[in-house]
Amino acid sequence: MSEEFEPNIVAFLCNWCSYAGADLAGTSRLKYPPNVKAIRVMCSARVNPLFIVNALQQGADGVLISGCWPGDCHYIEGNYFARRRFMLMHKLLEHAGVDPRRINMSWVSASEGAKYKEVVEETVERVKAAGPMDQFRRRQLNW
Amino acid sequence: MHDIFVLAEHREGELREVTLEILTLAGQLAEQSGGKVTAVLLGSGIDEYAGKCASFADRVLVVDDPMYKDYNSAAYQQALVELIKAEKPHLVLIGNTGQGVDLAPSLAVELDVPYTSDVVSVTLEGDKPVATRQYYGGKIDGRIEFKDADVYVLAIREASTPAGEGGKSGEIQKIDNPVTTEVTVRKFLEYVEAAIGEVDITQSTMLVSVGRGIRDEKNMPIMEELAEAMGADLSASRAVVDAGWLPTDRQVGISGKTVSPKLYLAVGISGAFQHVTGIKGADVVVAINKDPDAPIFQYADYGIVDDLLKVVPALTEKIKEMKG
Amino acid sequence: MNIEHGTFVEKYDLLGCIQCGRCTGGCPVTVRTDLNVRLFVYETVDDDRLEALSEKHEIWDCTTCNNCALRCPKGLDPFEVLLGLRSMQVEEGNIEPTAISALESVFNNGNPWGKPRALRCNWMEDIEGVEKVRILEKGEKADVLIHTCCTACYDPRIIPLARNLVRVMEKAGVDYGFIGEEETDCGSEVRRLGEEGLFEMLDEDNTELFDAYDSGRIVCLSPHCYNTFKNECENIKTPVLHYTELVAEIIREGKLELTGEIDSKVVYHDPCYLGKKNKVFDEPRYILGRIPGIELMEFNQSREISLCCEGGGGKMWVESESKEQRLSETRILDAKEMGADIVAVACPFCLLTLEDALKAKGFDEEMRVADILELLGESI
Amino acid sequence: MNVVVCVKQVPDTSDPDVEVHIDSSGKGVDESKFSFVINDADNYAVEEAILLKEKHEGEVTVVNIGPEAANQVVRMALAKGGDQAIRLDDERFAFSDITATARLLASAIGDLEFDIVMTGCIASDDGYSAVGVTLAQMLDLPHAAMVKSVEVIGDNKLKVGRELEGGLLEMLEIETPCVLTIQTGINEPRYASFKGIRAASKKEIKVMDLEATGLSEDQVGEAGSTAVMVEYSVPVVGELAEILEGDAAETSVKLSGILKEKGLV
Amino acid sequence: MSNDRPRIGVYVCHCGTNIAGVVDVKAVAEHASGLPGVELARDYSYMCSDPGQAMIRKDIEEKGLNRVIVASCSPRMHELTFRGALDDAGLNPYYLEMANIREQDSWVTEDHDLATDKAKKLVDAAVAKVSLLEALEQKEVDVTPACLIIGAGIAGIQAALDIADAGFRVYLVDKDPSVGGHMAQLDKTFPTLDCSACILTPKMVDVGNHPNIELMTYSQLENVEGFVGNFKAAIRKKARYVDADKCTGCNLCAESCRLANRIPSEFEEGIGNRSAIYLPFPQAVPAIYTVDPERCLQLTKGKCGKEGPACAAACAADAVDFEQEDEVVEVDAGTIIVATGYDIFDAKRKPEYGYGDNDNVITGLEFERLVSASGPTEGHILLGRDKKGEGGWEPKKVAFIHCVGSRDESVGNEYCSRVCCMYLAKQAHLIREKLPDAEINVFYMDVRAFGKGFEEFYDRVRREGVRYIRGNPSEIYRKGDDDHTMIIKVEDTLTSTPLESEADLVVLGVGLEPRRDNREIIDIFKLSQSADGFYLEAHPKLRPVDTASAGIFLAGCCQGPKDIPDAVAQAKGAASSALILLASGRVAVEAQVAFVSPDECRGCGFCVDVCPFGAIELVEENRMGNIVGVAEVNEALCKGCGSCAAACLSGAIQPKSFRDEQILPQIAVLGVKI
Repeated sequence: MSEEFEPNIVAFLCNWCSYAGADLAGTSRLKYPPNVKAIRVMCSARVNPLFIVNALQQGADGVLISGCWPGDCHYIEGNYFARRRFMLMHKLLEHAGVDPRRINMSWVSASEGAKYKEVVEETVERVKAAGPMDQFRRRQLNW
Repeated sequence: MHDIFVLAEHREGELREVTLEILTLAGQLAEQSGGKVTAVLLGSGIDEYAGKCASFADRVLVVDDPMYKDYNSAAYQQALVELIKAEKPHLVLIGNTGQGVDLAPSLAVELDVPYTSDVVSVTLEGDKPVATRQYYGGKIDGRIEFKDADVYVLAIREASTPAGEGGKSGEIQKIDNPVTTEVTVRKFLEYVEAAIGEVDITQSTMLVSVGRGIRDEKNMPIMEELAEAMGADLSASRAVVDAGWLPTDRQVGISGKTVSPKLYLAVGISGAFQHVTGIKGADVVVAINKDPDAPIFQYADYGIVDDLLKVVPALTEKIKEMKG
Repeated sequence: MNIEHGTFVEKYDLLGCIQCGRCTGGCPVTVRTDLNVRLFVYETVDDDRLEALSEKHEIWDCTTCNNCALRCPKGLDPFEVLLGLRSMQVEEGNIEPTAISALESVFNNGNPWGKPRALRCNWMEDIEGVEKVRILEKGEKADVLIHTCCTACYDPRIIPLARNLVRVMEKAGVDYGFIGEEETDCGSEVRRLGEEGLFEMLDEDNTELFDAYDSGRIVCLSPHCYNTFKNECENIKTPVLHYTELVAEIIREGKLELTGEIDSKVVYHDPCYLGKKNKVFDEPRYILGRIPGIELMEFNQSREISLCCEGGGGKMWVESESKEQRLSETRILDAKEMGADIVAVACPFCLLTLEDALKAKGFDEEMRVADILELLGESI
Repeated sequence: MNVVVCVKQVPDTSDPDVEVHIDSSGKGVDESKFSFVINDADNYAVEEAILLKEKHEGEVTVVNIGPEAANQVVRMALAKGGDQAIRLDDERFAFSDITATARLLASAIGDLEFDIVMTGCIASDDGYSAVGVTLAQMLDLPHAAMVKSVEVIGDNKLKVGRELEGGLLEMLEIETPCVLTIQTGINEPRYASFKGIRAASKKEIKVMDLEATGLSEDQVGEAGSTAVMVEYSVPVVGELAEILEGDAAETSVKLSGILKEKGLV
Repeated sequence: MSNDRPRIGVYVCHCGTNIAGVVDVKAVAEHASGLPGVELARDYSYMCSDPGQAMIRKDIEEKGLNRVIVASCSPRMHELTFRGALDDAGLNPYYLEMANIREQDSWVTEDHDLATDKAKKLVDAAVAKVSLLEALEQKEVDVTPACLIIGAGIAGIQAALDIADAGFRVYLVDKDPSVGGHMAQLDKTFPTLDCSACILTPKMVDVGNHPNIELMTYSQLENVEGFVGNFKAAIRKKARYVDADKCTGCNLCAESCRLANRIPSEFEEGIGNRSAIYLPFPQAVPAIYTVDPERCLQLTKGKCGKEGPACAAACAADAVDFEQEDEVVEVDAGTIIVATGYDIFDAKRKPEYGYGDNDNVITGLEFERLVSASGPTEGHILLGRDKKGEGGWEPKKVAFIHCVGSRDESVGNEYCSRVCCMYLAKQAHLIREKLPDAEINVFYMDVRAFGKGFEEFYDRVRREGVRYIRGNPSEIYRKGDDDHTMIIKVEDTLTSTPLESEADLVVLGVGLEPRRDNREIIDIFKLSQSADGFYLEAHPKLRPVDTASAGIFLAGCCQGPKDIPDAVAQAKGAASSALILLASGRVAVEAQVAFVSPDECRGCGFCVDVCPFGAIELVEENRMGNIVGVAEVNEALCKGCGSCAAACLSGAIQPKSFRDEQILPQIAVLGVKI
């Protein structure tokens, strides 16, 4: 078997929807690739844009942010903030030469185990297509 | 006058063997009584038959008319009534065949003379014939005596007297058709052969029946050959049908068909109760089995204790030989 | 049609069916034929369809092995529906010629085998060690009145069973007796062929006949007769036993000693009418276990899940159209695989079907099928 | 299409194990151990009559000569679909031959309205295969014997097939009214259920004695017969199979010889 | 934050074979034991079991652990369990971190090696975070001793009675003029055949009279603020145009209405009519008439006849008041129960059944009114009545269709509605009772008779001659010119026979759907919905009446289809949950709240703008003489979402347990390539 590129992806999942959705995928025994590893945050709005940069810089090949569907946010409108920040960051990183396929965002509710599996699979495919991330390797961004 | 009339039977261009058998019987009786044997031949274009009959009879009365080309009881009966009234034979013998049973009884009624059927032997006691016939499926014989009459009509069982060699040279006497009016109540249409390939073993007159003693499907051809040589149909025990070597409709026995052939040749059949119950209507049962204790021998009339693989080919050979 | 409106539904409690399919699922002949008994229970609810349904050939595939009734969670007897349909066909006169002969023979001769009543007792002659088989006079007293079974009276393969039963009775000193030529068909197969009227006549005749004797118990040689007298002839008051029950009892009481050794591996095949229908499982095994030398084995499908041999339910006279292997052959193959020397049975029909299968499979050199009575005969 | 069908009750002696014993008179057999059934060919005749009725409407009349016990076969025919029945029963009818039997039947049938009279083509006890054709002549009707197929092709015309040796069918046209003697295998006789037979016992069976037939004493029974069975005898038959000895070549010669002798080859 | 050297204990759970069957738990534990700060690493079959928890306690006590990592199931499952274990051992419960190696690893990963690698990574991340966790303190607030219940169907009624009987105040709100909900419309209840009204109306009367219950019918919830223990709700009491205090419920107004009996009655499902001023049904509670503002001539056209509104004239009590206006009231409640019920499936969405076009195709709910003795036909099954409600004919062949709008993805409803099998069986029984000669066919896919006495009832109905035919009809249409007869095209799937079955009355077993107006409630309470659209409970097994929001509970069919006893049971469960809070009087508030490092705060106020709960305000602070704004968090309001942290330019505001410096090491660990 040839050595295929297996991307390393860091996911930020909101506690109320997407993390619960990911749990449901497990409870339903759905299978998806192990490339995505999740960090639990209370709300997608907690995801500081710099987290994304930091992940890429640490060697992650891609990032996934997932929160409640618009309107369903446990914190009323946190996901709207998250989306705005994400769009901004997405553009900024693309401008900086980062393949936009590395930065992914999706809405996954607590009842969407299957959706989470799909999101993971799609994200892995997209990041795979983008190839290994080595742009930020050398320089340590200082914060 | 102790003349004996024998109705010659023919069908589809062939004189039937039964005619010669009865002519032979008539010859024996005539010898005893000092009468003459007259073969009565009704037909159309039948010179050949007349010749054949002549070698068994003292006289052959031939009525050659298209009316008699194919058998029609009404026409035959009219003709025979006229001939018998004219010739006054003492005894009229007719084959107890598909034709004879359709003709003889009504003929006797019209003549108002005694009649009996399916006679297996006839003797003459004085002037009068005495007939022997079978009752209860052949379990009992019965003696038939007739009331006094000028003419007696008897239907004689096929194969009850083997046909002799002939050797007479009877006079062939062609006469005009005594029947002048056309028969309308009954019309011959055609002969229909039994469909080939669709064998209904319940109707078969000869059956070669195969049992598990055949051992292998590859031995089936020798059985087919035997059946063909004998002009018989193939039937089987349940084991052979279960093995798929013959179709289900060939199965004989309680859960298959009950058959009543003249000959049932059971080859390699042990004779389980369920099987033999299906053949109780058979006239003659012959069994070939290598096990002398096989129950089939309790039901068979004749038995051969031997390996069927040896006997069957030899028998086929013999029968082919016999049929020429 | 003689079935009045509504009675079919009520008679068979068709509305209780929940269409679970356990009946068809467990039906042994579904592997061989198109029979789907569940579907019949379902469709016979519709009165207008009864006639068409009764014309389906599958109704004759049922062996009445009782499996469906045993499995039914609602306590229905699905196969009885098929018998009801059969009886419609019988009323129409529309049944297999083979079955017609059997039924007419029962009517004329008191047995389905086309045999004269006069020959019913021929089997009794010249039994080893028995001077004369006791035939009871009407009103005579005997502990045990034995009902022979038509098949045991006439079928040469089964006759030894009856003869051995007499030997066992004599040996054990049982006060037994037979009815004689007047003995008549039990009606089991008659009923299963759908001839309800004839069955009723036989029921009355048999009840009257048994009443005419002063017997303690009626013992049947065949499980089919046994089941009929025990469960279906309601007016027979005398207790009815199968011979295995009686023999097990006399062995237990020490009245019968089994000395002859039968050095064989024996697997016992449960007859449906003895096992599944009447739960007599242990007695036959007990008897076999007491015969010296016998190593008793068990089929995987034994007792309540025993495989039917396809001998009952009128199947002796009505064949199923099927290319698939007979169940009896499946049974024999199983026995062969287990390394059994003898397949023991306790039913004439099982004996016939299994022995047929044994021969058809060509195993008759290395194995045999034997009724427990035959083994007893060898052992006493 | 009105059909008269003649049925006979016969002892069932088909089983090879059934023995027939001649009684002390020498002219009869001990019937006490027999079971009695409808004559096989008559059973097919009954079925054919009912099939015709079902197809072309009309009535089926069952005619029997026999004692009261023969009601069993008459009822069976009624159960299958017969409409009425006549039983000719008189001690004086005993020992009738073909002619006397046919005469009796003719006396009962002559006044009926019918299109076809059917009989079985042969009786399994006496094996005459003659009564039907004799009857036809007495009624002055056309006939066909050993009939294996019947088809109505016109108002008074049938197309029938007669079975000849070797399975050959002779097809012919015949005018009605007529007499047909029916061969076995023409159809599949239906079953007369026990309930059906019981129900049929409600249908009337008209019983005719000699006086009712209008015949004289010398026209029936032995007196009215011209070919009388005077004495039974036991044929000499081997109990078990005759085993042909020898090797395959010898046995096959022996067997083929026997077959030829019996006219079976 | 503790300055002690981290002494971390790592516990890898087997969860039977759930984890250990896929992940090499020993390897994970061994791997963890080599990580910095890890004092010990163990694996155990069931960490959540008593011995598992005891193991942690023992290690804390004996080995002096000050941080604990449990690598097991999701923290959503057992975080509280293990926090409890820490607490018991005297360690601050917030010194716990969990690594989710079950739901997000062993259950979703096929390859055992890769799953083990992932588990190690997740443990790495937990180790990276755990040392940086701070001790947190649980705070409590008072609970307002009142419960707000939205929806006054049987669930809301039952919950209200339970809570009120316990001595607490209940605000029972319903948007309809009467309490009772759908249950009031039903004729008999399955399988006991109790009269629905007979068992419901006493409870309706009870809620109407209960001193602790404030009934707010014809009212709508507009807004809810606050949090568990201290909710504030705004409720709009719609104008009835009838003075509730004066109305005697005499019905004279309705009789005199110019539109009397000309408006299809919602309660009668359109098979009976009402007036523009009406009482939905005779047993309505409260028995106060309501003017339909959309139909009333006075309200829509500005005038009613020459003489003015007939109703006002007819009312002896002078209760009709067209000047009345909506009124918004505010209520305080410590807990809330949502019991908003369901809508029935709109059968017009299955046009192949002809509902709406064909008068002889009706819904199950319409049938309830048709067969009800208190319904428009007084319980006679009469179809085709004229406008006056007279005449009509009785059906001879009735067909019932299961699963209309249920188990049907073509209409978006994958779920089973749970009640249709039995209500149709009951209706079939009622037909059999009232029309003994009718032919009754029930077309079904499965029969789900799972409840107490259900199977027995189903059995009984079948034995009454109701024919169950397995197969869901494809089409229903009129037969030729025949007035009544319809053809039902269906396959009998038990026989594989296509049928064209006839019926002159078809009853559609319409399913239950989430209320079509439930968006308002979702927006107000931020409720989640499950895939079927019903409100999502906190846990499908263990917290079936809770929502994700503390203090808000669910009862009845708003959470999913239920029959009456199940709805009542859940209502009692919700009431009991609410009562726990109300009775204790105190409630713990979120500990993982945001805090501000005042020195770093620049007072920009971004966090104030983004906080969804208004939990942050800028307070003025004198900093070396300069008055500056510094953000301050109201911990009672903060939910710990962390929006503020993401918005904060200086990183001054951070949610506890989810601080940047706690998350960044996790990122660092997970980001590193394996």
